[in-house]
Amino acid sequence: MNGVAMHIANGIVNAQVSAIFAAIAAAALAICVWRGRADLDDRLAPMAGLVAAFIFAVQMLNFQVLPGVSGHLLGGTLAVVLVGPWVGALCVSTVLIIQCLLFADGGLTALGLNITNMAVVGTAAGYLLVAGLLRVLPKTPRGVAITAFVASVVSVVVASQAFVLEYALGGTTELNLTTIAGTMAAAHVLIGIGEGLIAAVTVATVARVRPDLVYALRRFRKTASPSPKPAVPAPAVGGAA
Amino acid sequence: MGAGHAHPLHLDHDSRVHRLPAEVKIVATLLFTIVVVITPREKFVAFAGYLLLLVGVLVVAKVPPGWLAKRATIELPFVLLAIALPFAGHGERVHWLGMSLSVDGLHGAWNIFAKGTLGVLASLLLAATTTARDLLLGLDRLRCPQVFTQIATFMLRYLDILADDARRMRVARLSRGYDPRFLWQVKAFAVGVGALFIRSYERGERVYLAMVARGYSGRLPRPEGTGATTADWVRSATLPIAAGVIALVAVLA
Amino acid sequence: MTASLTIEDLHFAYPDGREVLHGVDLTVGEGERVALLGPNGAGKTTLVLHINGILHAGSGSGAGTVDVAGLTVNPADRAGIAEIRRRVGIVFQDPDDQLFMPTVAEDVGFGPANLGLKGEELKQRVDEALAAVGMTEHRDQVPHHLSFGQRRRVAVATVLAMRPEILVLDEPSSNLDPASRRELADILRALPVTVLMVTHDLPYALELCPRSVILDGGRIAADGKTADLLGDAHLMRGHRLELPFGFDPAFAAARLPST
Amino acid sequence: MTASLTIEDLHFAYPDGREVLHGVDLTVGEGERVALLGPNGAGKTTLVLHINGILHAGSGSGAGTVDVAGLTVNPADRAGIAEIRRRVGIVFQDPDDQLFMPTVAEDVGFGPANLGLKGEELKQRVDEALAAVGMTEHRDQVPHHLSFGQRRRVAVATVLAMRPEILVLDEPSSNLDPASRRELADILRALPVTVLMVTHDLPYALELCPRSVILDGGRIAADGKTADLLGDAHLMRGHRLELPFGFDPAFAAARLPST
Ligand SMILES: Nc1ncnc2c1ncn2[C@@H]1O[C@H](COP(=O)(O)OP(=O)(O)OP(=O)(O)O)[C@@H](O)[C@H]1O
Ligand SMILES: Nc1ncnc2c1ncn2[C@@H]1O[C@H](COP(=O)(O)OP(=O)(O)OP(=O)(O)O)[C@@H](O)[C@H]1O
Ligand SMILES: [Mg+2]
Ligand SMILES: [Mg+2]
Repeated sequence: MNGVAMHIANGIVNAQVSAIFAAIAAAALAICVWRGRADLDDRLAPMAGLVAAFIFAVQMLNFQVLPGVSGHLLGGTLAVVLVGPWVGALCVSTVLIIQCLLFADGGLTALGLNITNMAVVGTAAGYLLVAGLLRVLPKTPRGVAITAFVASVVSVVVASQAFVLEYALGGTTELNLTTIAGTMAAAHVLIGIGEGLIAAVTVATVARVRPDLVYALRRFRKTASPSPKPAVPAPAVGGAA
Repeated sequence: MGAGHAHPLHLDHDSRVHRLPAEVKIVATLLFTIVVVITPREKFVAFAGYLLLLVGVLVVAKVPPGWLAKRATIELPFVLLAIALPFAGHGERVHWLGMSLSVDGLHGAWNIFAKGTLGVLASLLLAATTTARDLLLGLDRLRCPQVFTQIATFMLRYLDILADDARRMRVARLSRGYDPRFLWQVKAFAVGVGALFIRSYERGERVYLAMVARGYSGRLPRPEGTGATTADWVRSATLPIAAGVIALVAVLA
Repeated sequence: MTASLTIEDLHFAYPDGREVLHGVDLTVGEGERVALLGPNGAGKTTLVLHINGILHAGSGSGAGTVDVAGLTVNPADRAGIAEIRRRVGIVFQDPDDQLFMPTVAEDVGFGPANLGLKGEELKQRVDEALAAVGMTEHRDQVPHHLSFGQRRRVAVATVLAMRPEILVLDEPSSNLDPASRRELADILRALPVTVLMVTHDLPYALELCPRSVILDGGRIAADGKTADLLGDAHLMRGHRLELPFGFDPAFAAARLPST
Repeated sequence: MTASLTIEDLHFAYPDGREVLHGVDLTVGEGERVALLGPNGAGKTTLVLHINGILHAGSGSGAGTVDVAGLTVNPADRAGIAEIRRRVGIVFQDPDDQLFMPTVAEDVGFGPANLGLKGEELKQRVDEALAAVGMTEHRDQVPHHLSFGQRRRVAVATVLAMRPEILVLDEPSSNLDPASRRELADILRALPVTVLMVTHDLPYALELCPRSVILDGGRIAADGKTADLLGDAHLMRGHRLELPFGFDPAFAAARLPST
C-alpha cells in the first residue's frame, strides 16, 4: 500500500471526524495564539516567517522512501527549537493553510486533520523531547543538533500515528489498521531521519553563528549571563508585533 | 516569483473570477468542498454535476483546461492509494478480470478519487485566480487572527529571499570554478543549507527592521477599496448554492 | 540652536561578542547637516542603526542614551519608538535591505501609508518622491529587477516620501552615477531638515555638510568644520581618509557656496 | 596586441521582456585597463555578467558572441565555460552576491580549492589575498557580519586569490574608505592582467585606466582615452557623467603617471 503523503486530501476521512478534528485544531491554535503573542517580538516575528518559509520549502521535497512509498518532511521540531512551541505550532499551521489555499496541497475539509497531526501533535511531541533532552545534553551546537535529530525522528513518527488514529475513527474504507500503523511508522522513521539531518545541520549552524536566535537555548542563556534587555511586555505586543 | 505577488499556480490575466475579492472566493471554495465531502459516495450523478459546475467556473475564469489538468497531478499519490484500496479492503468481494476486489474498497476508491479530485480542482481554481497578497488580504478581512497573516506575509517574503539567496550563492559558486558534478556536492549542500538559513534570516531581519523603521506595525497597508460588496457575495454564492441543490436533489431522488 | 540628536556615551557589542562602539558622544543641532566619516569597520553603520532603535542594548549588549528631538530611544516604549521612527528617516547602506514590496510605487508608498496617508494625497507623495530621484518611469517595476544604482535611488525615495524631520543617510551616493549624485545633493540642500550623512566621498561631504565628525575604532576622533578637517593632512591620514585623485582643495574652496 | 576580450553585436533582454543591450561591440586587448562608464541602468552589470556566461541568450533572450582569450562563451559547453571561469574573475557589484561560505578564509579559499590547490599552497594564496586587502585579522569571521566596506574588500580578495587572467570589477571602489580605494588602485596597477572596471568614480577611472568606454542605453556611446573623454564636457553631460565637486582636470593631469 501507499504511504500517504502527510497532507490528507478531501474524502479520506469522513465529514464528522474531520469536523471534530477541525474543532480540536481550532482550540489548540487558539491557545497557541494566546501564548505565542508574548513571544512574538521584533526578533521572533521575522524568524517565525523564515521558519515557515523554510518548512514550506522542505515540504516540497517529496522523499521516495521505499518503492511506491513517499512522504515529505514536516519541520515541526525545527520550528520548536528556533521559535518555541507556541509560535512553532503557528508557523506549521500557517504553512498548511497557505499550501491548502494557494497550492491545492491537502484538502480544505481535511485542514483540521492536517493541522492536528503536523502542527499540534508533531510539534508537541518535538517540544517535549527537546525540553527533556536539553536537560541532559550539553547546550552546545553539537548538543542542540543531536537533540534536534532525535526529536525530529520521534515527532514525525508520532505525527504519522495520529493519522492512523484519525483513520481508525473515520476512515471511509475499512482497512487493516495494524498494517497501516506499521507501514506508516516504517516509512516515517526513514522520513524522520532525513528530516532530522536537515534540522540538525540548520540548528547547529544557527547555534554556532547566532546563538541568541535559538529559542530552546534562551532559558539556559538567561541564567548564565543576565541579559540587560527587559522581558518583553506581554500584553502590549498583542496588536503590534 | 515577484516578491510575494504571484505564485507558481497563479494565472496572471484578467477575468470576472480574478476580479472577485479573495474573501468571497475562499468562502465559496470552502462551502463547495464541504458539500462535496458530505455527499454520500454512491450518488454518482451528483459528482458529475459538481464537475460541471467547476467547468463553468473554469470557463468564466478563462483557465486553460490543459493547464489545470497538469497541475492536478499533485493529487497522484492519492489516486495510487485509491487504486490500492480495492485489493486491501475487507468484506464482500467481487471478481473481475481474474482479480479479487473488495466492494467496500471499490467504493472507497471511488470516494477518494471523486472527492479528492473535485477538492483539488476547486482549490486550483482558487489559486489560479488569486494572488498571494490578495489571499492574505482576504484572510485578514475574514477576521483570521493577525498572527497567521503576519507569519504568512513574512513566509511569502522569505520564500523569495530563500530562492533569491540560493540563486546568488549558486552564481557565486559557479563563477569561482565550482563544478556541481564533483562528489563533495553533498558536503557543499550540507554547508549550504545552514549558511542559506542564516543568511536569509539576517537579510530578512534587516528587511523587517527597515519595514519597522518606516512605521510597519504588523499590517501591510490595505490597498484602497472596501472589500467585497453584496453583489460579490451573491455572485460567488452561486457555486456552493448550486452544489447544495445538486446534493439535495441527488439525496432525495 | 536646539539639539535634534544627542548621543551620550554609547557603547555596543554585537551578539557574537565583537565590541564596536566604545563610548560615542555626539550632538547634532536642528537643521544642521553633518557628515560622518571614518574608515571601513569603524562602526558608522552600527551607530546609525541606534538612532531609531533598530539596534539597542538588548540586541547585543551595550549602554548609553540616544535622544531624538527630545525623545529618548527606548525599545521597551513602543509608542515612543513609533514616534521616533516617524521623525527619523534612515536610508540604509544596502538598498536590498530597504526594498521589499512587489512594485517600486508600493514600496515608496509603504511609509506614508503607515503614517495614515490615503488616496490622492498618498499618490501625490509617491509621485513627488519618485520624480525627485528620477525613477517615475520605473514605478511599476519589481524593485529587485532594477540596477543597483536604481535601487539606491528608490531607497532614497522611500525615505523622502515620509518627510522625516531628521534624515540619516548611510553612503547615499555610492553606486549613483555622477549626475544623480549631484541631484541628490541638490535635493538634500533644499530640504529644511537635519541631515546626518555617512560617506566615504570626501568632496561630497565638503560640498554638502558644513560640519564633519570622524568616527574611528568606535570613538569620535574629530569633530569640526569639514574644510578644516579635510585640510588637516595628518589627521586625515591617521584615519585612513585621503583626498581623492585630482581633488584640489583650493579649487574646491573657491567653488564652495558660502553657507 | 592580441585581444583578451571580444564582444560582438551583443543583444540581451531579461525574461520579463525588458531589453537592456542593443548590440554592444567591444574589444579589450591583453593587459589593457579599461573603464566602463555610464549612467545607472545603462546595462553595465548586464554586460559584465555575460563575460563568463552567467547571463547568456538562454537566460532571457539575446544574440551575439563573447570571446574570452580565444574561447567563445557557450553555456552548453561545460568544459569551455569552466575554463573561461578559471580565466575570468568577476567582482560583483553587490558583495553579498559574492560571499557565501561560513568564514572569510573559507570563502577566499573556495575558488583556489576548485582550481585544485591544496594544503600549504592553498593557505598561502588565501593569506596573500587577505593581506592584499587588509582583512587578515578578520579571517575567521562570518562574512555577513562584516561592515559593508569590509565585505567589499573580501569580495575583491576572493577573486584575487584565483589569479585570473582577466579581472572584471563592477564598482569595486564603492563603499571603500579612501585609503582602501587607493590601495586597491595600487594592487590593480601592479597586476599584469587585463582589467575591465565598471565605475561611477570618474577620477578613479582617470587614475587607473588609460582607456574608457561609455555605455548608455545598451549601446557603446564613446570609446577613447580617458583623459579625452573626461575633457569633453558636452559628451559627458549627454550621458549623465559629470566631474565631481572640487575635481580639477588640470591639477589631475599634472599628477597622472605617464602610462
Ligand atoms: N552583525 C554583526 N555581527 C557581528 N559583528 C558585526 C556585525 N555587523 C558589523 N560587525 C562588525 O562591527 C564593526 C563595525 O561595523 P559597521 O558596519 O558599523 O562599520 P562601518 O563603519 O559602517 O563600515 P563601512 O564603512 O565599511 O560601512 C566591524 O568590525 C564589523 O566587522
Ligand atoms: N533581473 C532583472 N530583470 C529585469 N530587468 C532587469 C534586471 N536586472 C536589471 N534590469 C534592468 O536592466 C537595466 C540595466 O541594468 P544594469 O544592472 O545592467 O544597469 P547598470 O548599468 O549596471 O546600472 P548601475 O550603474 O545602477 O549599476 C535596468 O533598466 C534594469 O532595470
Ligand atoms: Mg557601514
Ligand atoms: Mg550595475
